[in-house]
Amino acid sequence: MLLTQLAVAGIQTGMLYALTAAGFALIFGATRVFHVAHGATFILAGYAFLEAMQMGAHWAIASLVALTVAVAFGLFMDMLVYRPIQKHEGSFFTVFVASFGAGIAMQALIQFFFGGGFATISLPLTRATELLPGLYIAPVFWVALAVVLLVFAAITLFLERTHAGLGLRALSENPELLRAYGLSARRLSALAFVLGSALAVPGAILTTVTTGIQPADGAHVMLVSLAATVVGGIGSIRGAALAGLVLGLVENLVVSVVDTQWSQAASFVMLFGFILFRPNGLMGRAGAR
Amino acid sequence: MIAYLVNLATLIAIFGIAATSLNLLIGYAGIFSIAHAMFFGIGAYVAAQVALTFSADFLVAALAAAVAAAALSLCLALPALRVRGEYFVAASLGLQMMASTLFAEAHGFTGGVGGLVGIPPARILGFDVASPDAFLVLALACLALTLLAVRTLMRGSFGRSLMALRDSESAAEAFGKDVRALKTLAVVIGCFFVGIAGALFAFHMAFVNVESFTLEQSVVLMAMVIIGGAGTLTGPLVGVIALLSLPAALSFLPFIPSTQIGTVQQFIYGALMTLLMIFRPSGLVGLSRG
Amino acid sequence: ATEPYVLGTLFPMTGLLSELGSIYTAATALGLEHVAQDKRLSQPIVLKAQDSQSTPQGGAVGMSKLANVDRAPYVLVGLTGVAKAAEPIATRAKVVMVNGGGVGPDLAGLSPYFWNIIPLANQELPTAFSWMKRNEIRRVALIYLDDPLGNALRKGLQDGLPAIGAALVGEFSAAPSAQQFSAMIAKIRETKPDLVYVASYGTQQTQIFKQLRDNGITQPLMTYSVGGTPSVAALPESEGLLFTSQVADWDAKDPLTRRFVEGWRARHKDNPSTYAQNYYNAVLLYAQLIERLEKEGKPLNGDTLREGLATGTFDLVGGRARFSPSGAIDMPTQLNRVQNGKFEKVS
Amino acid sequence: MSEPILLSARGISRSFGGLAAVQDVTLELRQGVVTALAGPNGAGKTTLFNLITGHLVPDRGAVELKGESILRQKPHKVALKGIARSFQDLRLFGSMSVYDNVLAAIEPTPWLWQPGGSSGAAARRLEVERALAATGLEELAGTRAVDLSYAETKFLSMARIIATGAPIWLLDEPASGLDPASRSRFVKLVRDATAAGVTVCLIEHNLDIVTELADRIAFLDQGRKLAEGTPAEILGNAELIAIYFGERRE
Amino acid sequence: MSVSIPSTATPAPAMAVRGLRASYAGREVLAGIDLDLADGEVLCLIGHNGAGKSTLLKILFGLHPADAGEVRLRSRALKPHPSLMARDGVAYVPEGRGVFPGLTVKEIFTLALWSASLDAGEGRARIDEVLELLPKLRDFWTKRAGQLSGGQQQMVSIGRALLSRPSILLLDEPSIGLAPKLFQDLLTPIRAIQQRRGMSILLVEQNVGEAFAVSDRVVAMKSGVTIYEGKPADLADHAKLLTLF
Ligand SMILES: Nc1ncnc2c1ncn2[C@@H]1O[C@H](COP(=O)(O)OP(=O)(O)OP(=O)(O)O)[C@@H](O)[C@H]1O
Ligand SMILES: Nc1ncnc2c1ncn2[C@@H]1O[C@H](COP(=O)(O)OP(=O)(O)OP(=O)(O)O)[C@@H](O)[C@H]1O
Ligand SMILES: [Mg+2]
Ligand SMILES: [Mg+2]
Repeated sequence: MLLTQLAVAGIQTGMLYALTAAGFALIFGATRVFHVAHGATFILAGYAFLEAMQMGAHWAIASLVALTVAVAFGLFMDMLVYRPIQKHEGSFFTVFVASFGAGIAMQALIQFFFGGGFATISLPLTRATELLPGLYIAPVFWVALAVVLLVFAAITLFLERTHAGLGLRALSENPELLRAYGLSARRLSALAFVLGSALAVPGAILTTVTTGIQPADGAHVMLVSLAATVVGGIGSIRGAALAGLVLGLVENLVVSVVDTQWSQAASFVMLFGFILFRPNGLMGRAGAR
Repeated sequence: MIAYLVNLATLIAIFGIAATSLNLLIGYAGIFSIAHAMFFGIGAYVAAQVALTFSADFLVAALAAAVAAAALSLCLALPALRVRGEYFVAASLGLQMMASTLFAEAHGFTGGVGGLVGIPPARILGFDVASPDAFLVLALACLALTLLAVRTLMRGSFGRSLMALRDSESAAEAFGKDVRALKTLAVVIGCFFVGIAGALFAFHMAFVNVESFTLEQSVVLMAMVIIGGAGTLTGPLVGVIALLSLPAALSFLPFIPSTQIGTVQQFIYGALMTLLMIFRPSGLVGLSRG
Repeated sequence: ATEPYVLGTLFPMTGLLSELGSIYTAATALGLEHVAQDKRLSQPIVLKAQDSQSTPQGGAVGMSKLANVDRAPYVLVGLTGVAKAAEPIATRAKVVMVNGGGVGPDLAGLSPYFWNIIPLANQELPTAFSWMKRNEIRRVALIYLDDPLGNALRKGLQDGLPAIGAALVGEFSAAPSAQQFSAMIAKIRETKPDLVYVASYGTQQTQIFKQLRDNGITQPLMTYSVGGTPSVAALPESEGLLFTSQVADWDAKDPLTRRFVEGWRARHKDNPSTYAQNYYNAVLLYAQLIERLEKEGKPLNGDTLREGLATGTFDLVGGRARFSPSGAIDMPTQLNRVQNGKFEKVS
Repeated sequence: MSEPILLSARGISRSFGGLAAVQDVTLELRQGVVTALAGPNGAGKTTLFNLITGHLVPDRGAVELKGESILRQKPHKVALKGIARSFQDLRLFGSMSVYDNVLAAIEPTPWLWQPGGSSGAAARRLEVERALAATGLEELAGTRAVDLSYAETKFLSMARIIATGAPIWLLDEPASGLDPASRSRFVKLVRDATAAGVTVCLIEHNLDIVTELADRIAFLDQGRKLAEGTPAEILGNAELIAIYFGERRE
Repeated sequence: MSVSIPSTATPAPAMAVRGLRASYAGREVLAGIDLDLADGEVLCLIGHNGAGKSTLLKILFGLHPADAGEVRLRSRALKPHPSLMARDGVAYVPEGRGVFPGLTVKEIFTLALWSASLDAGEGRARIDEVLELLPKLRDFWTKRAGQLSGGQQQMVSIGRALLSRPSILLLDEPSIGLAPKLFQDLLTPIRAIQQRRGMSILLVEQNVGEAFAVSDRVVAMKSGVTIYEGKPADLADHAKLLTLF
């Protein structure tokens, strides 16, 4: 039963990782921007949700507020930070540092207004009940499952049906050429940031109600997203999501064999191994070379 | 005040060495490592252990630190030979995270989260160099040595070969450059010097623990290189001075309420990082392109 | 002297433990205000604050500035790791450090300039054991942060539990950055404990409490003095949480306590925590030391302060206190419980 | 043909997935002879170069340099044995100056120090200057490669090869997109080199250049070598002409 | 589809350029270009390397800003912008590899359909039309463009530009890397639809032999200005041609 319990925990963590990682992967895949401030998007969304709830808003309204804030931040970064840098042929790392700086600033800002402690709200949703002897599952698990499946179906449908997915892939390869085709690289990149940032929202909300959120969480979210993006295969949103799920599972399941303090490191051992032995990732196409 | 400035200058020298050595990887060889704090840490722990158990002579400890860091850097060379670009960034990230956990868990060697305390004052050939001024001179000497070595290497054929393979690996190969050997050598040399920086750090702080060698430290080192100007000799040093003296300067600002001082500092620090990159994308020293 | 006296603080204003930093700062500010009102010193005390960023490195850098630029002879410090990193610098500059937050047992006797105004963790455990014995706790599971503090508590439990006929049935260590504990909790459930002892701090421990309760642990939860952080009380899941701490009687009638408690309530609309008490006391302590030095006509520096600490007795909130030669304050401890979002003493 | 065979690829094949890019091709390069590789797009010409230089490993076949096998050797080893090549997409060292592009190309070992000391270094500098003079790039020695105009990049690519002093040159479409004036300059460069005994293999679509320079033409189509001979023989072959220029064959 | 009316030269040119100037980082590359592209003509633009031909084409499609001067599309002055130009029936084939290496040929065509805002049914018809012109494309329809040979990529690039049935086609050195036959294979159908549909083509080429055979008019550029205009036949003499470079 321990294994089952661990697997359930792993799936729940993994689902949230999956969505957030998919958002990062989408942005990175399309724009080649290492958007490490994605972690800031995540905490912003979480705090926005919390604040709205505390002001007495309905959870649906609060979610909408979180969505708006996240998308606005993503667009802000795209238009006011990344675009000017890319105009000057800024290198990969220039963007990385800028994004990192923005993440720090955002974290400080949140801390300034909401304090550095962790914030959460207690809902009956997160109280686990004993489903089978020794197997505890909280209702939020089913909520998360439903949300994740729904969001994935929606995003996949959107990317496949509207050619936007194709446009985003083309964008990732050569934005200049995209313009020669008469398409707007700016608009596509904005789209990537809108979708990617929106994908961080469900994870942020669910994390806020289950484990709680704190300003320093951004770093962890960013790490997991980045790892999942690479393990999944750069350019593959589905791969990133799958890898996010796997990372969540590994993190929880290894606890059955090693001491608990190693559980985070396990994910990164896996990341390192993947890069050495399967550099294209779970679903990657383009070679590492 | 003088003592404070001496301390700051010593830290600048130490991080100057670390950033210069990272620049060898990022700026010249195109090896985008964000695991540099790991080797900084290895240097610091090895030097601390040598000082605690064997000899407080800086030369012995620093040599051991540098050699250990260089030897273990083969962990980094392995992915560098196999993958490039973002994949390598992720690989080094994985390595860094594993190292952080190991540093925190290997109580016997690293003292765990509690760290190693009571590192004896540094000596060189029997002379005491522990006074802040003497130690600053030592750190500056190491920095000068590192700068000189990197300058000589990068202006010479080794540097040209590295830059050639950074710009086009297949073309470099087509002109007889052994890519494997070059990359491995670049990694080993870079980590050798950061090992020395680690040793200086251990003696300077008289205390080391894992928190100084985390991913964040790696990213800050990288930020120093990029903000100063990757691929330039003085850039990393300028970046170090900027990033280390900024918080110091901010703490002198009179108008920040003391209860929020940290948060406000963090905000200004982060925002300046971003603004610098927007307005000086090639770094403070770097050539402006386009 | 015509220059104001300098009080340095090296608190975690950012980073993992910034919540504690703001409590420490608020208490220090209250203390300074009351000292200023008393007008018993020839010069005012000015505050020089440095952020330790909750990290040892930040601690070392901040201490260097306090010692060398601000010339603070007396510095308040917080966390165990930070204190240990800052100590060599302070000792070299002969700066007296007073710790009111860190409870790692190795903070005792760290240096002649290092003084604890908080009972260290090992001083709290006996109170916990006697409660366990009374309530027939046999099986204890431990979640500990893998740092000096967590390890010290682990050792304390390992050594002390057998004496009361109980055993440590599971030890689970958490990395400082860990936030997800459902897997660990699943394993804890397997050990069928009578009580879960949590030896972490900061935001992490609050998360642990919430997740323990969310994941079906109904057994009593216990921790050390850090349980007295306001965010713990604010969390519905902490209801019933037990924690040991120094004796803190907010209803005591002595004027020092009244002034402190009322001053705090007026500002923060809430009861103070023991941390607040400690740092408030640390400021009173400084004022009393200065007063004594002024009277004796001695200069104010690290060595005269140290001497004063070692020999004097002091009137502090909670009673008259003196320090042991190893630099630890002797204070009785008590067991508390979180009830309806408030801290209550367990009778 | 009496000149000795310097480089030979015998019966080499390579496929990508299901596609046989090069099938059982034999190519012999003789000392001082200019061999042109002709054939439609996708015939496998570039792939053949990659197989010779070690950038790709053949599935089957042998590659020999002066009778010694260089099969499965790493590209840098092959290069050090005296085979210099250009790339269809140039692959310059973009962020380096024109001068350093050439210098980096001829510094023999990748290690920390160079053999020959300062006299070796001086000799190499002379070599670089000669190559830049030959390609008309002296004035641009300090310019970064990414800032060059189109024709200049093409000539820099040639300068790197000239400076190596390699006896064998493999040139992949070195003159495509050049204007007539630059083209004649290019033709002269190759003529001078062959006069000095350099062996050249040239992929080129422009017939004027091929007829002007080539002693022999090897004709590839769909991975196979269909014919080899003097320009007169090949251009007189109606079937090949149809494939290459002619009316559609499908 | 309906048979288009054979074009007769109309007074308003399909595209006109007046006094166009442009620079890179302060260095002037175009120094006042005047050029008319008549309706239904193939205009071959020649010039030495670096003369500014590619820059001119980029400006016409809105990929590079002009410093001064005017661009008119059917006597309507406008500021070129890629999506605007695409909507107005201009298509541009850039110099070099105008394909996305990671996308399959099919996907590249889908992308082109998207930029031309064509619906699925119409799109299929257009694709069939292009495949008819360039039947070789079928052979590697589902391959990634990056794995194609240079010539194959060029074919894809031109095919995708034709998809929108442009009335003006800007072609930058399509012959680079193409075998003569392929270049012929490309030029013949282009010429055919050009004549059938009255499309105007601005063709930049170094391979004058093949290019002149399909051109109606030749303009030569030197160092950012036009220096010659005439019929291809007038330049049959090689020596005369060389004077232009
Ligand atoms: N890395 C690769 N993976 C898959 N297929 C490849 C690869 N490289 C080449 N090909 C295929 O092999 C065939 C030969 O390609 P190659 O580049 O050798 O042609 P080429 O003769 O040089 O043509 P061009 O004159 O157009 O440059 C082509 O069909 C191409 O698609
Ligand atoms: N992005 C750029 N940045 C700076 N200078 C440029 C840029 N693009 C082109 N140039 C310069 O502008 C001039 C004109 O270039 P352009 O590409 O228009 O010439 P072209 O006539 O097309 O030449 P080619 O026949 O070589 O294609 C050249 O000197 C070139 O070096
Ligand atoms: Mg080719
Ligand atoms: Mg051009």
